[in-house]
Amino acid sequence: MSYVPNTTAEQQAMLRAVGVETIEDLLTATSIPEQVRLKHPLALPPALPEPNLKRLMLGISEKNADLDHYLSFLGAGSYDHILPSVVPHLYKRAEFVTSYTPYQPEISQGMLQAIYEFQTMICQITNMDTANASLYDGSTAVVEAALLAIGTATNGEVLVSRALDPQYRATLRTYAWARGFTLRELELEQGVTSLAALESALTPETKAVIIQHPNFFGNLEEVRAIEQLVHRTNALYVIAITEPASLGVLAAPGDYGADIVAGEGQSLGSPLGYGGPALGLFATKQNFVRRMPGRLVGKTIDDRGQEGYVLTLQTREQHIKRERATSNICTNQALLALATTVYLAALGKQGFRELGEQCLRKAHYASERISAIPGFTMLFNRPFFDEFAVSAPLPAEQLNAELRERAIIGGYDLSREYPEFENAMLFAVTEAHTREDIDSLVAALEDIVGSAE
Amino acid sequence: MSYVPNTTAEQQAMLRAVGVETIEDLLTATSIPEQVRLKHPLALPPALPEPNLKRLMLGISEKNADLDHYLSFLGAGSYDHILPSVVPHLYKRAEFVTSYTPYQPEISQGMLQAIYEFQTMICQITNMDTANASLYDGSTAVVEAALLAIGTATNGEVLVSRALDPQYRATLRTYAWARGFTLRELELEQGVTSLAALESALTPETKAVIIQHPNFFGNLEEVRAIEQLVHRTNALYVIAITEPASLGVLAAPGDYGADIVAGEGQSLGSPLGYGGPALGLFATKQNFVRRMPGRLVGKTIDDRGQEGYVLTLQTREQHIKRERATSNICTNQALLALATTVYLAALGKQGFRELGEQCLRKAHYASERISAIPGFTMLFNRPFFDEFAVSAPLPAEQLNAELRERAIIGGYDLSREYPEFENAMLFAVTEAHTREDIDSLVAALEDIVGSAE
Amino acid sequence: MSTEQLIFEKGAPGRRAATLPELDIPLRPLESLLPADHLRAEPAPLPEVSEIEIVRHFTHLSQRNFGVDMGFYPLGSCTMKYNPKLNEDMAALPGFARVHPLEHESLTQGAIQLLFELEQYLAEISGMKRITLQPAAGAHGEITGLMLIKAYHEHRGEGHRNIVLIPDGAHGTNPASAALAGYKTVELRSDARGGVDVHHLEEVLAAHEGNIAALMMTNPNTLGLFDEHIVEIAERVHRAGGQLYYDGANANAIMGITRPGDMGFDVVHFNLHKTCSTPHGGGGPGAGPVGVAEHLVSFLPGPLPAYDAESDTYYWAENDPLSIGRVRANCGNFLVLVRAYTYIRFNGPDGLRHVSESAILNANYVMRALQDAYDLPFDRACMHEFVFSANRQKRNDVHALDIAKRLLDFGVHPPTIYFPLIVPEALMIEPTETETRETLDEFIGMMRQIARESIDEPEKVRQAPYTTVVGRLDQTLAARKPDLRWAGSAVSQPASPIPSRVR
Amino acid sequence: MSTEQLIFEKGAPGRRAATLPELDIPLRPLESLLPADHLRAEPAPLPEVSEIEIVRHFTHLSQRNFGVDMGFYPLGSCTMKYNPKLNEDMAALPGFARVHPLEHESLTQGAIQLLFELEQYLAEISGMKRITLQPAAGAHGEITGLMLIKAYHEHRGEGHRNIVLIPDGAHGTNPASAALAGYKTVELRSDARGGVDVHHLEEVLAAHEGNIAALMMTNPNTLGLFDEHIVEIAERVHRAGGQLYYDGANANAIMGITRPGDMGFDVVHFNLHKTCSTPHGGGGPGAGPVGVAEHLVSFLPGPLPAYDAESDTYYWAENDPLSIGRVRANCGNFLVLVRAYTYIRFNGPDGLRHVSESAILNANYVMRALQDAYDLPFDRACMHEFVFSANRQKRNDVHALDIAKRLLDFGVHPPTIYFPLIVPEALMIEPTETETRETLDEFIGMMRQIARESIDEPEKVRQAPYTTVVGRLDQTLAARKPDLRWAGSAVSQPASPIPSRVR
Ligand SMILES: Cc1ncc(COP(=O)(O)O)c(C=O)c1O
Ligand SMILES: Cc1ncc(COP(=O)(O)O)c(C=O)c1O
Repeated sequence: MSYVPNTTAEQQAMLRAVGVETIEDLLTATSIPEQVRLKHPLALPPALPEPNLKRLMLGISEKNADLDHYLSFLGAGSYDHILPSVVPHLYKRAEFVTSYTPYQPEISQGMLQAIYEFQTMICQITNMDTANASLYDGSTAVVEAALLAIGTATNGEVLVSRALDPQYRATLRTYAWARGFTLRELELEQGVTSLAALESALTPETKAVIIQHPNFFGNLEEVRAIEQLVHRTNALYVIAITEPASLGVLAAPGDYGADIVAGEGQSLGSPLGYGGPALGLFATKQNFVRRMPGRLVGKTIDDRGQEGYVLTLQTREQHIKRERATSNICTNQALLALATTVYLAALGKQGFRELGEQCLRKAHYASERISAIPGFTMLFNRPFFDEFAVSAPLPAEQLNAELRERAIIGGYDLSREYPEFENAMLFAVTEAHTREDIDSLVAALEDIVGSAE
Repeated sequence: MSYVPNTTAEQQAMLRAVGVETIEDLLTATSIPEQVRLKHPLALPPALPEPNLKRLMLGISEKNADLDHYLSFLGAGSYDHILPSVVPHLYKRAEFVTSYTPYQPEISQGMLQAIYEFQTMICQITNMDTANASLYDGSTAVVEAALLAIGTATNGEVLVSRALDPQYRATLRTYAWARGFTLRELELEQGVTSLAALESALTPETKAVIIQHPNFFGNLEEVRAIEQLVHRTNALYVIAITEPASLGVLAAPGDYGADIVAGEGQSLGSPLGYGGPALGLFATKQNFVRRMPGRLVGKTIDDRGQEGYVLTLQTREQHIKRERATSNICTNQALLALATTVYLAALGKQGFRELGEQCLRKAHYASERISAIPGFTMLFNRPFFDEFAVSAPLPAEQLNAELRERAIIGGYDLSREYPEFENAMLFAVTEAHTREDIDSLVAALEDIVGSAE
Repeated sequence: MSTEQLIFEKGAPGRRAATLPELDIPLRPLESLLPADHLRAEPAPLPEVSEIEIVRHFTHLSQRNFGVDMGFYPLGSCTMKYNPKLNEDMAALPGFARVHPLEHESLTQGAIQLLFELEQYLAEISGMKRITLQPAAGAHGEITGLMLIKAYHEHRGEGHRNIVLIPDGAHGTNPASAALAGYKTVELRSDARGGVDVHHLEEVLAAHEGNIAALMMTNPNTLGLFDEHIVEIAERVHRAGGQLYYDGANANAIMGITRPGDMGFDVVHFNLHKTCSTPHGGGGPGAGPVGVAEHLVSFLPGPLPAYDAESDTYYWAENDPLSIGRVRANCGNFLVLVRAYTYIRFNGPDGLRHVSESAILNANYVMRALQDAYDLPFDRACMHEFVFSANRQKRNDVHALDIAKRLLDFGVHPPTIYFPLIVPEALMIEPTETETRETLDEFIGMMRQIARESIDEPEKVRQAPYTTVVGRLDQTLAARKPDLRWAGSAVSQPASPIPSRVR
Repeated sequence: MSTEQLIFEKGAPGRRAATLPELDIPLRPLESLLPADHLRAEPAPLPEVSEIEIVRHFTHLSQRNFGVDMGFYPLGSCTMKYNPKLNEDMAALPGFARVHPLEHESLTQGAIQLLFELEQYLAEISGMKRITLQPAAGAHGEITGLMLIKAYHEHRGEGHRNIVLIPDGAHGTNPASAALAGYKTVELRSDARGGVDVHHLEEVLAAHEGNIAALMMTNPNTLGLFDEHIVEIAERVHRAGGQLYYDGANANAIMGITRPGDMGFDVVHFNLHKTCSTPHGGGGPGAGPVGVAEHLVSFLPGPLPAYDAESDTYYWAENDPLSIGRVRANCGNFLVLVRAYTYIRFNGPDGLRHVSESAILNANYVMRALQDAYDLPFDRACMHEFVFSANRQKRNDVHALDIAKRLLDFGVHPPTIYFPLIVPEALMIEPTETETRETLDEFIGMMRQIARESIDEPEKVRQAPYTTVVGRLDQTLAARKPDLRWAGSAVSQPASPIPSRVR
């Protein structure tokens, strides 16, 4: 019941080689002060051998509703997409999984090249110039964007749309307080950032404007009009993306003048995993490369004249620059970046476009079907991608409870974070939903509302 | 929706390179007679993309009762043991899985060495001198043993205990008829092969005596007494093993004079898989090496003086000897042999012993608990390993139906193949069962019998 | 990386990896449970290694092995195509992998349904009436098929038919299976076009009149050529009272294009591990289902899966009284069959046809691109594979074996060599449909380079390979002094006095 | 194998691997769904490759990567121990991997239970009161912890405290995190025994009286040494009004032996990807939970998992009004936490202690065996790792870097080099507990050989490695002309006029 290979006899011999008799002697030799030595065993459950533990874990896992057995229309920042079998088979190869950050490039070319490919793909889908090797998640990627914009300024202001994911805003607030910058929220109009609010909020102190697109309600923002306003000032235009599948069909941030793209990559090849590990995406225009947070892989030449890959521009990073680093990040989400690389290769140029189109079409089909149910209307009248808000005839909580009885996980209850939207639900529909799936949601809603009358 | 990579455009170019315009032209060039060309598409269900197919397959699979969710006491030739996680992680590595028979040893040293290790381990657990690289399954391994014994004889007789797995006997009958040798069954006495029956059946024509140990009823045969009788003649003593976990604690066939061990290796590291793929084990004394069926891996030296492994003694095999080969086998069960190698390494010397002991102990605990239920008695009064036959107060079919309602898969209904044993069930209990498992079986049986009164 | 110790040479006394649950029942001495003479005296001298040692050992071994996932594998007759990962995932589902074969039918509706449907699909692909899914591999299918033929003849009172005809190009399992079924084999010559020599067939049929049990054929044959006279051949064999057996190892060439049933075959075996892309696993497991025409259905081994429409349930039908019985325990290599089912459903009818057509195209493409560099003994459009001869290279004392070994240095798996036996210095090349044009072009380049080297630097080819972890291995030594198991110090002596390892 | 093309350089127009289901709803023009200016003009120029090409590409890349499963990885500070396969299987269970973070509590009882229990386990191991599981890695834990300290001071009206003390041996993330939290850092000198120089500490405390926010410490520190004065240090910092932050990256040395909570620390972060053996995945994901003493609990980011005994249900408790809020979306790197939970349950209390003790033993064993060959700047019994200096080798112009590169030829991963910064030519060696004695002995042999080579054939060491797929790479070139993405022909020009690739 241990992953320690050496037997007691071997450890005894090793202790003798070290010059002590017992482990206790060795611990004494390390000078841990007696008064802080733990005097009793840790109060933890006793060890479980592998088979017993597997049973236990299977039991715990089956207390959760998994999407193989529940039909779900939850999105709101995490999205269920079709995961081709080939993806986990490749990224889970032990050579990748059990390696550390590629500090020794000669024996890490595999991971390094994969990340170089990842950086390229993120540039390709966002049309930005450079992307880093990943950050923790979407929310912290947005924080890093704000920090990049703030730079060394001792004060500064960041404007953020209220249609940015509430969890991201909460995270931003925490960091803004700690790092010391002002965060102001931009009001909404008909489910998107109010241009008027933006215009009046912009000041010379504004370092960044953060807009989620598609936004938390699934609506498309007026990204080009916003760009015009933002770039009248020196503020950086930060586009936050929580559903990068949208880039299959939507104009890319690079096309409409974004300075930074910060987002969540879970959608592209990683499991939902109850929200983590996630994958922070970060891409910028060329001129911000040396202010980038996080790792960067670059191509170079070896002493035999061959091409190869290395971690580069490390002088931005904490292990060199310490308190003057561009960010404190060290461990990132490399394996998920690899998963995304394999996933995007598997979908490819055509498949990624189709992904976007199918999400778009299916969500629109669902929105039409749902809003045709008596009592249901679209909350906004806005272009959207694969998520849309609906005004329901009953509280979302009640509807969702009834749906659960039918093994359906309904939409996100918007009133949780936006009290102004009572009885409002946010439905996400992706290529993973079949028509039958959508129709059975519709039927269930009809049924629930019908019997509630 | 295809694993064919080349696009239509590429195929067009390739057709031109070949000198034809269309695939049709190429097919015509191959001279397939027009009259046998298929004139309509195959009547098969239309193609399903991966995600749809996954849903379909998950649905089909969940119509089966899997042992993660059902408590099972079925054995009768296939056994559920604890499978350490490490085992599939290693044997499923693509370098093994996607390789062919190691005909090119220079790039197949991994598989070849693993099989050499497998052969060694099979010798270690059976105490035989040589083992081959695997056969199809236990039943055909027993057939091969009979065929080895028969050799080139135009007639010959093989004696087989009636306590050999009924499916194995059925298989033997088929082959005996086809190859042309006589198969006679030995009657039982108190659940083991009758020594008297054996003694009187042995003749100078007897080429082999096949005894399963532990036998189909789980009982231990009088293997040493039988050996005495068999080796008074020239017959080969063949021990059939369906539950090799028994070798952890039982005397090995090599210890009691077996000439051939033929058995089923599923128990050692392979999933139940509804019965297949299985793993035929075959081990003999040294003097039968050149008459062995199947592949053999040997150690040798390369032209640089390094040790290496090759397929050897291939002159026994069909691709060289054709109609004079020792067997017709070509593809075998290599990947399962690898799984067994990893499994036996993972258990190791101590673990394999413990495996045997735990099966033995838990089965005895279960037998005592069950035979203490009013109406239940042990069918035989014999030493057994991890399986035992019980005489029940109700027909096994009825009991099993009631158990199924409780998500328990009961014992094997012996009356199916042994009409003389009415209301008799064969229970298998292994290290994978906890005391709680066994106790809940007992409680269920008590409950069923109680409420039937 | 250049050698890897045996697992037995690793570890230390007392080390272990997997742990069992602690015994949760009262502990009693073993001797109270079993008589002493049944107990093992010494534990088997298995390795004593920790989990990390096992992981590294088998990871290292995997690094010393080449599979389709690593590169081109044009091993003729073996159909080493890409093995979809999807299939692996489906076979690993607990509802397939964790099911006991003797579970009640009511608990295995999914498994029986899958087998029932798979049987139908294979019947349709082959044009046969029914299929048994029991056989574990091609050769197992062959013996099964021959037994069906035997049972048929016996049933008709023609049990004396004892001759099986086999073309000289046939795979070794064909004659071996025939012998195992108690038949005599007679070899048929090939004609100049690579097919069965029909004149020779007539002579043989006449010479063994009344005793012909069957003709076993592969079509396309092992030259990769479709036998143009198949209809005529079938007709003649049938007229002589014989049955036609189809070795379906080459079925990757014919799906949706032509069917053995339509060609006149009575029995067909599949190699699902070839045609349906289930991985070969370093030598197995495979699956070799056997299909038969109507008149042979009663003889099939059983049970066969069945469906009752009324109750909408699947079940195992009882054997026909004429059934030959079983050819193995349980229903077959089920998890391989799951993969094959997945593969067929994924491709659908058009997809399967596309597979075969593409396999044919790829083979012809490579053949035509190289035919000026290597001898092509039968210059015809091939099906999914073709056979070169290294006769030309042999003049420089470069043999098929040398070419194969040299290919190793280019990072591909060599073709099958010295088979079929009728082509001297045979190089049997099967690119399969899952290879890209670029890969084929690269291979063509390698083969051209080796052809050039065979002229310019034949010694270089003869000494190959250079880049592999071991060089050419001494096969003669291996066979002369068989060393088939490790017998190092940790092994206790076997009970028998015969030395366990001759060295 | 010596180069692998980029995935973008493979494939051909129109090729693809994964296929989506066919659209099963009425097809309408995109333009009818979205305004044209929202639509993408050109599809992203992603690769166009088939499944087999993807498989071979990433399989080849994996073959160009070294992981723990392949060999010894004594990378100091990183705790590259064996990653149990069990943990991977548990994290892949659909009931963990296929669960949406916003599912209703009634549908995620298992997940909340697991997190609730994991929190308790980590609290027990560290001796802290409560734990947040949100942080995604160690550095994320650091900033979280520092924010907690900041909130605490502010809450007490001492928001002016702006100094964080950091020993000179500290990991770079410590000062970086402090800066990010808006603090000024002051470096503490180490003393001759490798611990914090208590006199210097006193000076600094005095100099910044009233402004000390915290001291961040790693203990055992980055020299692998336990700070003997920890109790005194804690006492002094507390007296100065500062909080004690424990960087738990080295917690692999202390489980069951000593606890930061007992040493006087107020905040602790874990690196579960080190201590709890979740794999590093080539650089992540990790998990960096943060534990706090009672007085800091209210400030924790939330929500925190909770349990209601009456209804036997788990739920997410609402945040305390004093909470700093969130430090990321959702509950943390859940699937990493599942692995850590599995690891802790597998080991139990005795097992965890055995882990730490064995890690300490292995480190001392290697240190003592090599201390005659390499300089040992602090000659004390170490904890789970230790630091040599290659000062002696440097005299022959052989640097720590050269030694690292030479080790590559022996098939092991080199130690961490040039860290901690206070040891010149540092070689930081952390064997971990999961290595066998044989592996340690082999490593000792390699290090001795390199020490000899450094004298006898220094050039050989300087030119290493010889056996890797690439040689030493030009870092200067990489940084001077950053080439951070492929911009080959298939890439459409970025909209911005700035060239996307400087070459
Ligand atoms: C033409 C032919 N027939 C029969 C077989 C035998 O098939 P298996 O190896 O599955 O027994 C093979 C396989 O190599 C073959 O190529
Ligand atoms: C001592 C120390 N502190 C902090 C960290 C940062 O942890 P992470 O990489 O998880 O952010 C590390 C990891 O390298 C470390 O070794």
